[in-house]
Amino acid sequence: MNWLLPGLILFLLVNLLAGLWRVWRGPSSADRMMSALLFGSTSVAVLILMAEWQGIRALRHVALLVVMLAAIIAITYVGISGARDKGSETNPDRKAP
Amino acid sequence: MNHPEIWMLAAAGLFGLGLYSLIIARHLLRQLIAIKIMGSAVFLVLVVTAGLVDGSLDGIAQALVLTGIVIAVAAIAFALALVVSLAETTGSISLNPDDDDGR
Amino acid sequence: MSLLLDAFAALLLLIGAFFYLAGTVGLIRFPDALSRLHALTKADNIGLLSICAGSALMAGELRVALLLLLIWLMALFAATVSAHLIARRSLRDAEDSGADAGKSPS
Amino acid sequence: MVIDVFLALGLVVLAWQALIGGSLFRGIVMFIVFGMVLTLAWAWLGSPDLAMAEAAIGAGVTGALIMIAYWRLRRINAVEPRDPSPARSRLALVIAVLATGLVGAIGLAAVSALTGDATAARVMNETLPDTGLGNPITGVLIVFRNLDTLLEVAVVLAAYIAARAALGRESADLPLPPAPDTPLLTPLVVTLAPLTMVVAIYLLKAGSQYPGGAFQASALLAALGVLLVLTGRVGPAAAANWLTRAGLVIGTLVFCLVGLGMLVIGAPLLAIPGIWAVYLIEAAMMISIGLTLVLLFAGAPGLSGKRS
Repeated sequence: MNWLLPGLILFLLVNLLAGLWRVWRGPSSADRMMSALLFGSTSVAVLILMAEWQGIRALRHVALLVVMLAAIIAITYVGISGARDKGSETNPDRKAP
Repeated sequence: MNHPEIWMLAAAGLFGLGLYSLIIARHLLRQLIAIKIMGSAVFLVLVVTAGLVDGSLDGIAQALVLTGIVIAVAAIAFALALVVSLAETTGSISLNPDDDDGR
Repeated sequence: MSLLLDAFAALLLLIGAFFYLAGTVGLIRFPDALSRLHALTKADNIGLLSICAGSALMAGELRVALLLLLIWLMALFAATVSAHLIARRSLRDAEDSGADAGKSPS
Repeated sequence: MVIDVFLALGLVVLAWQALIGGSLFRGIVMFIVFGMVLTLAWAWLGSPDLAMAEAAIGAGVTGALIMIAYWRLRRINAVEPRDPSPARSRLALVIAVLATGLVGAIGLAAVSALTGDATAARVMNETLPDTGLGNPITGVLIVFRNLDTLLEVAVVLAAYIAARAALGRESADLPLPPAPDTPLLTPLVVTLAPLTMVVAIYLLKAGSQYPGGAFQASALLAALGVLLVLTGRVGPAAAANWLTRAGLVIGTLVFCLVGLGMLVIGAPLLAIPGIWAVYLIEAAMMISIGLTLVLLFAGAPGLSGKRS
């Protein structure tokens, strides 16, 4: 059983970087924003498994922190990328419809 | 910590990448990201070095790096205010705009 | 009994990992942003539930289990709102740029 | 071993992606991802304190700050700089390779040279029980090297004052992106805000014995403030009211008062009289640092209840 936890951690990390390919590649900005979701779910699982493997309970608190931050980062992305290409062409003072 | 060499090499790589980008990048935001990454490399060296002596991580080094992380965000926030103010006044996001028009 | 419990926990962890794999495959292979979003959020959250359950069984403590439950609920909630916002943004971008829907200018 | 290599390599690849080539927006996204992987790296290296700070500040607040600056620069329509000439790149490459070699040599020399006992850490671990604290990091920050920590709170305050000075009077209110209009935001804020505060206070309280403390708690509060500003629950105000001003200085003030108060009763400067003083100072620091970071994000001197 000793290989199970590190094996799963490694597997999830590989998964994470594979998913990052999509963030890197795009093509739409929505794909880039998905990095927040990808990390929100995968790194939490990694942290939970690390807490189990290393016997550090506080890593579960880190996981809770990361979950709460994922929503904040996603909202930042959406707020900023939504207005990012409007500035030059249309009225910069455009309010959200 | 089992393999400090790996982290030292990664820190060296991060520092080199950051310095390279700091020199060649013109966009001030990119330069700020470069500085932040160089800082992270230094933090890595500090924490890993402090972890060498008795195997487990050293509270003094961790406290130092914790302070460093907060100072770094304050410095970045101030630098970003400077960048926005510079862009509002001069209309440029680079420290040497002459180079951009010259070529 | 303990062996059985451990085996069950390990099984849950493996199932969780499988769902993560499914989510990533969907993220890479699906043709458009909305279906990729769909694959990522749904599969990953089931995977996280399974991993939380397996980890709670391994720890065998009530407070750890409750903390993991809280983490999962927060993840579910955060993923719901984030996915909703990203999907709306994606649709609005597609409307704005007309025929070039989904193409990033960068 | 494999996980060490994977995380370290991932960091380098992400830094490369964040810094070189591609659009700036992608670079910023990659930088935020870099911060998240660094969080995992600290966790793997066995430091939950650093992982918490990195997640909240390194990835969360710094990422949001850079994003909002990017958005503001786009609105200003400033001239985007072009790529540099190859000649300069070659010189930069040589310098960067030299720097990489230097840092690598220092690191590897440290790995091969340093063995044995850490005197400072041993002395600290021996005296830590006297302070009533269980977490060595809080011990260093508040008891053993508290002059550093006091100066740090002052530096964060100075960053706010300097940013205000740099932005000047006329641009007192920097623009913010419109809040996303969706009915789901209200339940998110209503759930996340109280929970974040509870977790922040828990981290503050737990910080005396377990990983956590004022910095992690303030980082979490700052992230919550960023969320409130972005969703339009809290808006920038043209001037700071007395409550905001008090919040900005309370960390420095309480720390100084406790430190100087020790002189009055004949103890050394900045001696910490007991565990209650640690909690008092940490709570004040949490409020000050969190509030300052939110104000720096909003780019305004103060905050008002609702964005117009």
